[in-house]
Amino acid sequence: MNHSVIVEVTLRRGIADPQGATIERALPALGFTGVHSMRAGKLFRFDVEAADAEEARATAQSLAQRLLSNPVIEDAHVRVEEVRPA
Amino acid sequence: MNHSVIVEVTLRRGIADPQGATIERALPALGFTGVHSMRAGKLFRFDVEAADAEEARATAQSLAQRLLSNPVIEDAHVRVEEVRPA
Amino acid sequence: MTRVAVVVFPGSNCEYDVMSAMAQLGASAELVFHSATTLGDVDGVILPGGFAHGDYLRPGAIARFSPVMTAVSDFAAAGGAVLGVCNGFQVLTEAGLLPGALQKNRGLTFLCQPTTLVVSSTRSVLTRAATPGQELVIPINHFSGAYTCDDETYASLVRHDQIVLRYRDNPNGSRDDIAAVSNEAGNVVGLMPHPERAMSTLLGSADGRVLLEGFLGLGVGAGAGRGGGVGAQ
Amino acid sequence: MGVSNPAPPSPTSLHRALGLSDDELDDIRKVLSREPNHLELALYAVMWSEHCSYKSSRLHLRRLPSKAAHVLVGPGEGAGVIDAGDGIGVAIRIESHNHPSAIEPYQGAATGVGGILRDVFSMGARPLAVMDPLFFGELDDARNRWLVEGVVSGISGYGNSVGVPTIGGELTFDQCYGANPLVNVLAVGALPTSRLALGVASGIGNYAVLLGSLTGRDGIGGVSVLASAGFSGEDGAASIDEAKRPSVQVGDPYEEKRLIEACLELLDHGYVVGIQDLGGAGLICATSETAAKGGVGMDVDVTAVPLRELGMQPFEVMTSESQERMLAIITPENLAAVNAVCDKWEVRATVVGHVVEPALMPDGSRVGLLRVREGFDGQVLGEVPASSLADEAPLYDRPRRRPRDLDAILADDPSDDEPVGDPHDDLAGLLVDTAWVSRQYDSQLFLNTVVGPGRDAALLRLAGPGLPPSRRGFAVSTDSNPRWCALDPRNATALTVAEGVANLACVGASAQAIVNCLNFGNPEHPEVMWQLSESIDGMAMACDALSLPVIGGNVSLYNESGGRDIDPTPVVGSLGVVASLVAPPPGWNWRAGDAVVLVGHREAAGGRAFPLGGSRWATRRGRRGGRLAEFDASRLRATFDFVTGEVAAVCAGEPSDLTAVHDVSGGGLAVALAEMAAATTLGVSVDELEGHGELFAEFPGRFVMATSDAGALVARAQAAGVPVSVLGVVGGTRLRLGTLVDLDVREMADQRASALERALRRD
Ligand SMILES: Nc1ncnc2c1ncn2[C@@H]1O[C@H](COP(=O)(O)OP(=O)(O)O)[C@@H](O)[C@H]1O
Ligand SMILES: [Mg+2]
Repeated sequence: MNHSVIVEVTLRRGIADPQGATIERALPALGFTGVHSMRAGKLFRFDVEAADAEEARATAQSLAQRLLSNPVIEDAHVRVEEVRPA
Repeated sequence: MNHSVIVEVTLRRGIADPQGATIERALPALGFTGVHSMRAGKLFRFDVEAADAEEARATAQSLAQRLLSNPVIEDAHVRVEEVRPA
Repeated sequence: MTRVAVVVFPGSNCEYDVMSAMAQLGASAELVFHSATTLGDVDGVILPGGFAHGDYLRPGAIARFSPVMTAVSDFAAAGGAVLGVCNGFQVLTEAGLLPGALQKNRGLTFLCQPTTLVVSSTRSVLTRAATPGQELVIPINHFSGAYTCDDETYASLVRHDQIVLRYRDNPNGSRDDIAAVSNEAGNVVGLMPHPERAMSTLLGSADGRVLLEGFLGLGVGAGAGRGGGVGAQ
Repeated sequence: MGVSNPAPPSPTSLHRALGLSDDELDDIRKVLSREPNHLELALYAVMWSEHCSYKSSRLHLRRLPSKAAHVLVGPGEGAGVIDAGDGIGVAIRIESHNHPSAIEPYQGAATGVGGILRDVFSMGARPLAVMDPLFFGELDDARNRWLVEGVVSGISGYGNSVGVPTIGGELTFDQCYGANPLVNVLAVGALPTSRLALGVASGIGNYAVLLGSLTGRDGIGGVSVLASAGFSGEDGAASIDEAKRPSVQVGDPYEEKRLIEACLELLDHGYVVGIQDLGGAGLICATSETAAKGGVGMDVDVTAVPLRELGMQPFEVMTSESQERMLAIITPENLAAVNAVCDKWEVRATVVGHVVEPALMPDGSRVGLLRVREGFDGQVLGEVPASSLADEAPLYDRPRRRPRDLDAILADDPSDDEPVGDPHDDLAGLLVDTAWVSRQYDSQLFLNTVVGPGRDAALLRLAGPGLPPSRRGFAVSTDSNPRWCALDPRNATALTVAEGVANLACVGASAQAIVNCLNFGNPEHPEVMWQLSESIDGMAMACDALSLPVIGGNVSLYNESGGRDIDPTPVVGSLGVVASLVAPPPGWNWRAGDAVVLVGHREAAGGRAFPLGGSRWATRRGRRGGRLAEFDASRLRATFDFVTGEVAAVCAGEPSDLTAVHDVSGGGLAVALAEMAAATTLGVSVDELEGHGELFAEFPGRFVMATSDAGALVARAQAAGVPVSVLGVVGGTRLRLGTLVDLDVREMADQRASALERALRRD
């Protein structure tokens, strides 16, 4: 079975986020008020062939920790979305 | 009220994704098999002050279209997550 | 030290520049492809700059899994001199051979410009021929060069004298102006500036020589630094 | 992945939907002696497009001189190549990526860099340098700021990552580029002359191997319409399937880097008979051009092409503009060796074509046919003479007309204006340092860059991996002046060529050749065709006078928005060589106590001594009329030769009293002096000046030099028959120009350094 997975990678709390800060600074000039705490991150979508959602999550979790994020500065969050026949 | 918003920006279908393809090519060497269709995207989290979720969504939608993505190559997907007092 | 391995990942691009700097200093350097499982009989290893695997995902994130990195780790563990320049520094942090991480520059743009560096520790294989407080003009050339680490790591860096070079005018938002760090032993060093680009006044500066000479163990007095005999294997 | 069968015969409106005229359809019928099918029509549509066939400009481009003894390859190949000496050839090419950059600035600019590099390494040259002439609307508009940031980061992102230094360019802001920015990219490479490769297919039975990226539905221009026509029946133009919209190309510098290494290694081993990049019109262009040049036929198996997407039609496979692909012609015996090299660099290599005998025609002649097949032995989906696609595109002599209001515009000359206002403001407004752009580019890789961006020409050592040793250097400059060209495209283009040569002279390089990128408006407007024709004549005149061959170029038309054409913007890329480069040229580094001299005729040739027509000074004041200086070949030649010789001596390490050189260009003498003062934070005091005219007039052929021995320099100039006058002495902290300008140098330098970033950040 194919499991569609999403991994969200965001900077760990306390790590500066210059990209988020730059976007936030640009907002008032564009007429956006009341938007704050902007944080930028990365997103990965992929399919995992696995017997069940748990197995898919485990694979994705390992991939997220070992490759998709750098634990020194980033957190990774895994979501298994839907299931389709392989 | 503060609405916590997530915007996911991904390349439109049919647009080449060299980053996703390169990550996918690296996987077998790392011992990951059965992972495919890797697509890389961007993620933005921020807070919007708005009267209700609909207003927050509208602001986020406009921000996503105008600043966070280029609709020529990217799709933006907005999610209003939770609500906290401002 | 006269034999150096220069590691080439697909996407590296400063390997020829490093080779030419090595040749200028009389060292014999050889390119070692990322798929190699041994480094050969060498006294030192350099990971050059560039964009290994396109810097896709994160600089160094994919490169650190290359087969050659196991050999580099073993070489470092045995006390061998290892230098990561720019992308090479990023690979070494991703591989856990150096503490911390390199984030995008504060200004969110790539920066190619001369910088003035201040030597802050001469305990490393890179700075053993330099003098503390010495100023060197060496260019930077990177997008992700802001050195980042948590407080605990930072305290440990200071405690063990692992901050090797600092920027005089911080160009990229690095923590505490850090331009180069070493491991605790001082035999593994990463720096964001490019010493191989500062080897001749025809190109603007020759201040990189003292660093690369030091790395090769040239101009190092007996007893100074860790000495030239750090070669392993 | 399979491809589906050829579509049924075309509905009559289809060719128009594809951008072919009724006459062009008739031409196709004549070539084929039958109706074209859908696929064939699509192939002609892309190959006969303006972009691929130069159908509006080809007639005029023939007037450009392109021959000289040192030209190894002239126009018509991926890049022009000159013999630079020491067994080294230098390849150079320039191209535009204007329209893609207007909608997706990052990827548009990035893929522009990728495309121009493939042109250069397809010649066997290792790319050594990129330059980026850029033209945008004014920065008070947020969209223009978005475009600038996107384009610059796209060039930075691709160029740095692919590992080719970007060493200079141009940056022009003018309202005429608002909706239609220009993004031109120039690349230079070098090769051992023995590695020179051409885009020719030869050797019956040889393979055509597609190298690099997967093929997707990228940039399938107007042809995308065909897709819906194929599926939705009668009217081809009626419904465009959203999924098949032409998609923006995304660059992959990492793929390109590996492709460069793989291709150069293949060429080093001699495994390649011919090689060509896949650019506009993709596989059909590369296969038909190589076959046409070799006078052979080629069978292409569409099913062999590795695809990125499902369900692609044969015409999509053949015309896709997916990036980072090359076509190599190899012998079957070398296939295994080619695969081994490609495996090493992780580059995909697939045999997609076979070189075949030209076919015997009923009239007894032999014609190389390009056949698109489903499997090498399978059904023929389309079959056309290769040369009819590549070389026999229609040629138009479009109507030309001098703009009716031009005389009035020329008569409205700002040279007569009273200099109301503050000359300090005038000068400050003209001083913009482009370092905000150039520091985003790696300008140093390969350890060749002796003079990088921000000075006159860039100067590099002629060295690189795989090249024979040499002490030579090469210099490159890109120049343009749309404000001049709007007034007098012929003279202005000639003067622009002269500017390029002047910039090369500043770094001691003698000009060897030029390339051009002709950015113009809509060729169906007779005024635009007149501008194009005049501009080409001016370029030819200057090149003849200065003995410069034009070894390549690119034409970008239809640069317009809302019916308004851009000002004519011919961009000239000039290439020079320094025979011995062991010391840096003097640059702008004057020293306290040096004498400052003006070398060259102080007054312009032609009507006015100090013409302000088309100058930056006048444009800032909203004055866009007036006349230009004339192009005076003999004056220019003598001055350029003198300056080049003076600086070349410094580069060769000879003792010299020369301490600084800068040509007088955009903004005039005041700007040249201010830039030198800013570079050193040392002032100068100039007493005698002919008012604001002499401060701000623009005409090439003048150089500011600084010397530690004014007498010696003046004597040498006089001996060479070049006019020279002493302007003043370097020193102090103020820039004093006659009675008009008196500025604190440090303040002026700071303002200049931050001007661009302030304009972009709006603070
Ligand atoms: N877009 C750009 N990218 C890189 N360098 C640039 C760019 N625009 C201008 N420069 C550099 O700034 C310097 C000044 O440019 P310009 O005023 O056009 O020079 P000149 O008047 O001598 O022809 C040149 O060295 C040029 O290469
Ligand atoms: Mg100049």
